[in-house]
Amino acid sequence: MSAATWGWLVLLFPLLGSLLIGFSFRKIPPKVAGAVGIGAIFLAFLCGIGALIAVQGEPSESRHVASSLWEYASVGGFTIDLGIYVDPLSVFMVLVITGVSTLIHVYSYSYMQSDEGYHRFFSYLNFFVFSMLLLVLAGNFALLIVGWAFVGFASYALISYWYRRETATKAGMKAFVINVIGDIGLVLAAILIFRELGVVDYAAVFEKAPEVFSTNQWEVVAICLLLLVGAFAKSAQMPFHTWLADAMEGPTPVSALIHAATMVTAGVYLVARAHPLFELAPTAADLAAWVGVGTLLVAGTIAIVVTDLKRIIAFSTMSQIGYMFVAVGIGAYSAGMFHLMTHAFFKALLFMAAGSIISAMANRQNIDHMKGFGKAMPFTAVMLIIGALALSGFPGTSGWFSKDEIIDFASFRGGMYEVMAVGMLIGAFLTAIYSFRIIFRILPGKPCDEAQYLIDNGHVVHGEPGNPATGELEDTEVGYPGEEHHIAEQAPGMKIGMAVLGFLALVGGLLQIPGVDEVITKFLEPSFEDSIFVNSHPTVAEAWTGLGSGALISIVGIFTAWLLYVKKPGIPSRLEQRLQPVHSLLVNKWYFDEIIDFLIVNPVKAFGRFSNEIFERYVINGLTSGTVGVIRSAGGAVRDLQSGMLRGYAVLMLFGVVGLLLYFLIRSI
Amino acid sequence: MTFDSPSIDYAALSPIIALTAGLVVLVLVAVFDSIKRFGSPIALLTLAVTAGCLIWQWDTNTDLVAGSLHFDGITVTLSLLCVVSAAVAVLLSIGDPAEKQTGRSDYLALLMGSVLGMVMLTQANNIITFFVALELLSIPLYALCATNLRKRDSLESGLKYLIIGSVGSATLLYGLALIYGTSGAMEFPQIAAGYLGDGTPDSINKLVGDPLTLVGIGMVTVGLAFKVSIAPFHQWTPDVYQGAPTPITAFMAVATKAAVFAIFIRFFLVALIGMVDGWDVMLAALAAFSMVVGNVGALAQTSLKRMLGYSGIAQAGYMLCGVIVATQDGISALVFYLAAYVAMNLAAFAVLVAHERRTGFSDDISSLRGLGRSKPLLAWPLTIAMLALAGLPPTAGFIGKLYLIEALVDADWTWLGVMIAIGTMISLVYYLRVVAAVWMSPEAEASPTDEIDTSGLPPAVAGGSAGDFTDGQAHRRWYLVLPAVIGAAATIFFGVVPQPLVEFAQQAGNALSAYIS
Amino acid sequence: MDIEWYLVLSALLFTIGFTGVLIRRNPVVILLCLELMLSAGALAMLAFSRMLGDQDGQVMVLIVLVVAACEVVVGLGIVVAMFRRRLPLDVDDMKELKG
Amino acid sequence: MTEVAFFVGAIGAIGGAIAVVAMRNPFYSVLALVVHLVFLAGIFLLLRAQFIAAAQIVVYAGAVMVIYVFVAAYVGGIEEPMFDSSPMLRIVGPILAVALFVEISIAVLGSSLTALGTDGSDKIQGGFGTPEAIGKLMLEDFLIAFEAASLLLLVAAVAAIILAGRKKAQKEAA
Amino acid sequence: MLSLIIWIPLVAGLIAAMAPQRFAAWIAGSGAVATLALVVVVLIGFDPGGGMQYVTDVTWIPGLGVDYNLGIDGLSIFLVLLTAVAWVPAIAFTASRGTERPGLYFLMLLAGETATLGAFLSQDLLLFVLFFDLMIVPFYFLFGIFGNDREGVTASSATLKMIVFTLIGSLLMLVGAIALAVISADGGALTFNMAELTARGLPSGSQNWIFWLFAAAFLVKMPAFPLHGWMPDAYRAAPLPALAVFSAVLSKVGAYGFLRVVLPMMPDATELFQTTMLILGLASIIYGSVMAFTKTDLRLILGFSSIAQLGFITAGIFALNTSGGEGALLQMINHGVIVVPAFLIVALIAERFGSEDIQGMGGLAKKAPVFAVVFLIVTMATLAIPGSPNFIGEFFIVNGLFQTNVAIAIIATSGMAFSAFYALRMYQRTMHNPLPDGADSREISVRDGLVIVPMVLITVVLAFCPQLIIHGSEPAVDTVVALSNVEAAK
Repeated sequence: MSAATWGWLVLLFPLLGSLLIGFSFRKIPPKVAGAVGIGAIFLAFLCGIGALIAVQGEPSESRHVASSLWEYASVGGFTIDLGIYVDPLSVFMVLVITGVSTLIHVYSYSYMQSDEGYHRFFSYLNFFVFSMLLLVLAGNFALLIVGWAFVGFASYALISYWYRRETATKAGMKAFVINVIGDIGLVLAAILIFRELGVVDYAAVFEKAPEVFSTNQWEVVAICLLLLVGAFAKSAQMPFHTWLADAMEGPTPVSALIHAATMVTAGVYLVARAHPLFELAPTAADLAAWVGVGTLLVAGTIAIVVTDLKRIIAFSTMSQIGYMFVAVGIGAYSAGMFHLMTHAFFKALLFMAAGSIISAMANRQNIDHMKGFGKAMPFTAVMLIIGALALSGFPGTSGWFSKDEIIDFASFRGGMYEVMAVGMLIGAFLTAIYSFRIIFRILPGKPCDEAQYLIDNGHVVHGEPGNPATGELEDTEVGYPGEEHHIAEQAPGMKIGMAVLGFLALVGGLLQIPGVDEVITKFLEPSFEDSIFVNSHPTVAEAWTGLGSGALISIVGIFTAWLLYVKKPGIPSRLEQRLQPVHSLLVNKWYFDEIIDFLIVNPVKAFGRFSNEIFERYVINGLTSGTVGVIRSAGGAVRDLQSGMLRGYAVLMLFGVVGLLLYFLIRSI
Repeated sequence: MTFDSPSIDYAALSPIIALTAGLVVLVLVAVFDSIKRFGSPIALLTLAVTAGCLIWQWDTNTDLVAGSLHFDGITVTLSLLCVVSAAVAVLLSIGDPAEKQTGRSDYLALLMGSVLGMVMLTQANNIITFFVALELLSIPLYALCATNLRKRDSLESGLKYLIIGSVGSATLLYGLALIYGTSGAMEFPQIAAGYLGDGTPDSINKLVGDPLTLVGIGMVTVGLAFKVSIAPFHQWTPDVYQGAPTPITAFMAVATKAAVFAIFIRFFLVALIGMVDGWDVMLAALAAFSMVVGNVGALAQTSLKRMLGYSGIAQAGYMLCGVIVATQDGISALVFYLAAYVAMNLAAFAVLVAHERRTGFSDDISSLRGLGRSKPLLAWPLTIAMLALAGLPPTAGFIGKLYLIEALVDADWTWLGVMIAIGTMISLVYYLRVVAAVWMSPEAEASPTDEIDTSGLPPAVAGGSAGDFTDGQAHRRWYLVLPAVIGAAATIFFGVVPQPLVEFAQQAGNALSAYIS
Repeated sequence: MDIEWYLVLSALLFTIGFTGVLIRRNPVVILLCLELMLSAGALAMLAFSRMLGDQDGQVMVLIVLVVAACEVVVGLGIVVAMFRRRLPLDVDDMKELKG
Repeated sequence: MTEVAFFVGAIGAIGGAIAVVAMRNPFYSVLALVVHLVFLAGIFLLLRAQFIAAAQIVVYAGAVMVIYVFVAAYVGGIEEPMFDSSPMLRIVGPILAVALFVEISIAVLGSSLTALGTDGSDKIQGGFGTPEAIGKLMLEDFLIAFEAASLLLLVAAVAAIILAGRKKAQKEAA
Repeated sequence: MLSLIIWIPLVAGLIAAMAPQRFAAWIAGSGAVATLALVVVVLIGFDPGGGMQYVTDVTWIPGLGVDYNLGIDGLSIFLVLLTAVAWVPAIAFTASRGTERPGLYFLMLLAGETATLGAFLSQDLLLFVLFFDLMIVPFYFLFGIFGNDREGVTASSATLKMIVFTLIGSLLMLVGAIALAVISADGGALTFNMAELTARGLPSGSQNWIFWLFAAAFLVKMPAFPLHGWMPDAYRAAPLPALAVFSAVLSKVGAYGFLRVVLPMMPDATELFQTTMLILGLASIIYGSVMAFTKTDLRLILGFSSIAQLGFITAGIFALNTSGGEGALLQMINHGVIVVPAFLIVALIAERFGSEDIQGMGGLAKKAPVFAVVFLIVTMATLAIPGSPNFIGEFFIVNGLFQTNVAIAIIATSGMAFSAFYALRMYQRTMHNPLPDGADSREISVRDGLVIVPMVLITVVLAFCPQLIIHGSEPAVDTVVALSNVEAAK
């Protein structure tokens, strides 16, 4: 089978799975639904491997295949095919997505066990995977937008999965609206591409672009900026990042899958995919990189102070995606993709472990209350540590290889990119601190009540059903795992999911050891062979120097964390008091929400109020009632004249006669 | 002394003869109490014969009796409309208090007299016949308005109509005198010739622009405008419509307009065609003013008859446009509109009569509430009539407006067309208020049921009880329902298949092909 | 004697009659004033008839006389009917119909 | 001579007319109208309308006025109250009436119709305004008008009977 | 054939009105279905590139130059189809609920269908105007007789406002139509034949004022900002099934009028006022959206969202290129298809909460997952999520605008973000959040499902293949915009 056929099959299975589960929710038992969900994704994964084999079987230069089912829409020469584009990059994405998804499905199978909406969950989840695959396989910009928006929709559905929690629905709305803003960016980009090039198919666009555009011509810059709007919105880069932390309202596997491993990396994929355009618009590419740097620093600083376990990891995600943006922005595409992959491993792992702890904490997420889980949940603790090590780039772990490759490339390009490299190093230091902040805060020490309960009873505390964000009590049908929720880390599904990911997070880096194998780079090369950076990259020696400094930073960071949170636990609170303004700036996430409210939301709301209370009432209705009033008062005047007085009538008549005659006399002159 | 008796084309004169004969018979019948009840059949027969004669003379186009009359398409079409409305009025009068009190035949004789005046007016071709026919039309109407002798309103309306009407007549007479004096002729074609002078441009301008001529035109306009209730000479209309016995109102509302518009056409487009530039703007202003006054005046009326009175003012404004454009199309449009107006107005009045009789003479719009549910045979014709008056498709009212606007636009009077549109919008409000009352309001609280208890009702009319004449079964009387249903059906039919009516109207338009394009 | 003078006289009579309609309240008197207006018209008609040497105008005036008589008869009939109904004979009191 | 006759007639007619309007007792108004009509008949004579003048005296002053007198007597000579229920009308009405007079006069005097400045005698033929001439016209050219006028009388008579006559109607009305 | 399509509904309505009440719904339903079947037959025999087809041309009022001229082309075929489709669920829904005076109700509803189909099929300008006027009459009765009184506004006064507003426009249009024919006849034989009028052309000076007479009618009908004053009251008064077709189809006649009449017959004025119209469209988009997210009444949310959608459509038409025009046409269909189920869903929601105000609603999804999903699809289509046919419509509209005026295109896209907000808000406030006491979270019944789901399925099918519509209508749209777009003509 050709790679394209495999590609279609990859799309088919998750969609089928989603529909099957969705339609039969009353008929099949939850376990079957879960199994169907897992199976569908796993089949997609297998087909992805099929595609991989098919692609690798081709000679290097013909490793991209486009395939179209039918003409989707075609107006005035603007033709959109229902087509896919299979090349190493998309196959790589397919594999990462389906692979990680399969594991998360397995994890969810156990984790969501006692939830009321089990079918719904798996149906959504499968639909999400389908959308994500559509996004990466789409053969043109228009279909990309479709996948892009479906992903947004799935994300919305899963964030507000516990739909009777108002915080969840609000978060869903926020995520969706910001995603739509991203969609609009893409729409305009696609339209602009069509206007300039007359096509929207990837292959044709990338072929034509260098012929039509000169470097940094404003059109191509505009296209890239619009693409970046979409990319930033989806990948939670500044200033479109505010939804991501709120998105943690969704179930933890959702956070793992969507808000760590897959969806948020779509922006990175997009830039990588559109690299021929970005290379024609270096300004835009640089902007992407700078925004990446900014985001990774801002998010890193926030992650140090927030206390909500899932939100720490969420900000960390933002930060790591910042790295990826830097990578694709400066031309280190395979490095970016490599980091994307390793990040998927260790971040999904972190979320899973966090989910495990949260379920043990009866859904409470504040790390201030967590203690001693090292003893209570040793397996989870190990996984958490592996994840944290990989995240902070501890030598040998996957994160070490991938992150430092990006930094190397930045220093290699020199100039202002050096500054980026320095920023990224600072970011790496922050990363090490906050990841081990988690470890040091919740694993060691005397177990807290919940942890102790787990140790004593072998199952988790059953707290009051409530909203973790507001503490509001809720009925038991929403978001509450239920009385029978005994899993913590014991369920096999969770263990399998975490174990495989833990393994991958540890050794995944070995795929791309500078000077040794560089599997990823070689595999992706056909996709990036037209890149101007294809033959310029750091030497092996430079790479290893970078890795060395990365290792140093990471270890120093971990040590600092140890100092702060274990050795001298008083320092953080003293710092907090000393640097009160800084702290509140960070705790409030640099006031981004407030600024956006002030700049956009409030004016729109005010406009809405104005329209409703002033404009509609006084202008629209006023115009109507004003006209009516004039007519009515004219009617009143007519009726007042109609006094019933005969002589009055005669006078008016005489008046009419005199008037008419006057007119005629004047005319006759 | 010898008389050269004028040659008389009796065939063309037959409608007038038939009517005269009927009138005389009715007067004679009135003397004998025993056969009075045959008044209505006699009147209907007379009208039928008249109509037959008119149709018989469909294609005639000739001067009659030494040029006193001119029989042509305008005569035929508009006379027919008058005759039809008279017939409906006869039907609606059956059992009316006015008819009963006055003795049927006398009442009907007056009606016939008025119809005779109208038929004569539609063919009047000189100033004298014009004036006498107009008076023959009006004087019986004055009396008829007052015939509900027990009703104060009726007498009041009769006297008001008479006084104001006579002022109008006097003004008209004065104007006619001036026209006669300046043109030096009595017959319309000769008047036109008189104004042409000896044909030199100088003589034309001298007379056409002469102040005396223009004052004469102005005063004639006043007299005619009064009769068709063009604002600002409209003020009698609502009062008289409301006070007069409803069948008479119905007759007056449509037939008078038809007849007077005939003379409007003949006088302005034959006699005064030479100075069309002099009077068209003035008439246009009057028409526009009428539309405004009629429509806004009707807005807050609670009496249906009064509302129809005001609406008649506005409608007259629309119709006047057909004269203003001074084209054959304009005449056709006017005749078409009048025909449609006859159908829709008579339907409305027929319903109104039935409703009044049933409820003890209340014509308040709110008393119509719930009619749609309880009396569909009344409700539907009324609804259709209102929609048609409002000019909504698929009724003849819509086509009529369309025709008028087409004629206006064709003659570069687009702004008047827009005025018609604007007037129509305003009129929607009050016409649809009636529809809303019929269909969209819960039944009126004191709504009379079929078995009406008249004793419990307060006297619905000022100054007297009409209880004797209240007829709880009025909505089942064929002579009331039939006109309503036929009127409504015609309104719809000619809205869907307007061509026959268009041809009917063009018969009138073509009649003046010698004078206007 | 110029025809103009007759016309001016008729105009004056016409306005006097009109004024009477405007200021008098007794319907009988108003009817009289209407007679004035009509006879003013008749005067104008006769003046023109004389000016043109055309007798048609005189025929018209004859008809006007008849018309005036008829109007009077009907008008007085209504007045009598009102009187019998004991309605006030004052046009200012006839205000049942208005609005 | 003509001028004197005209002015006498005019003054009489105007005086009669003013008296009709001004007399507060309708009975006097009727008499004033008779005076007016008589003077007017004189003016008609000046205009060579002998037949009309005669008809005016006979029909009007003779017959119609009798009806007036009867009615005025029947309904009683109610004197109108001095105050006007609508003073505005009392002021505006005459002002407009004067305006109307001025307008017509302007039209008459401003007219370019040259014949207006003559007494019209140059066009008068023998037999002008005589009963014969009028009668001939009535029965030839204006036969229809003549018939219509007679029907009008008939109708008016019927109307008068309806309105004022009927015993039955009176009974019902009472 | 087309005559049959037009008149069958009316005949069925009349029979339904005469027949015993218990048969009324069945007769009405079969009338609507028969119409739909005929339309499908026409569709099967339709040739997209073939111009005007199934032409019926009979002299109607020769005296006035008016013909009974029907025809169908790419511009109208799908709107006709939409009409025929939309009426079926409206009738079915009413029938399932029952109504007082069913005979009258169905007569009016079907008379409305006749008029609407007539407007779409008329190829004679005056016939079009006539049907355009006629459309509003049955709905006046439907809304007025069967509507609901709201606080301060009775159904009859609300509908009065509606009909006066809409007729203001259409009466002016009547004058405009006549003026158009008369002026273009230029003394020759008067005709209202659209093709003939297009061919004759009109002097630019006349075009400029006649344009506005037509625009007034169409903009009020849509309704477009700022002529929407009648909409809130009328929407609140209307019975929902009737409102569904009203909003779905009648509002499209206005937009269709621009394509059918204004663009081809007044190309110069169209070009002259292009920017003005674009700005009006833009104002509708923004104002409608903003109002939609401040309102709490479900009907008004949908009503104002329709204003926004119609704003998009207007803007698309006045982009004056194929992309914009085709997008607009597509969007007309899409919006029509989705609004019908939307309003019916509102009816279901109202039955469950006893109110139509989203304050105090919530959590309906709890026991009604299928209902929630159906509504979710409707919501997503309403907010034009990429992948929905609505998105394709908006996409091509924006694309068309982009070629015409970049700034307007960019601002117009903000409407997409707004729509995401108000549509989701509507969905969340009803389906999500806690369930208030006393509300009845009931699953959608099979009967209602059979009424609503087919319409939703049409959207889903179109989502997979919008090309179905584009293919059929593009040649026609292309012709129309080419007439008014000088650049394209070159």
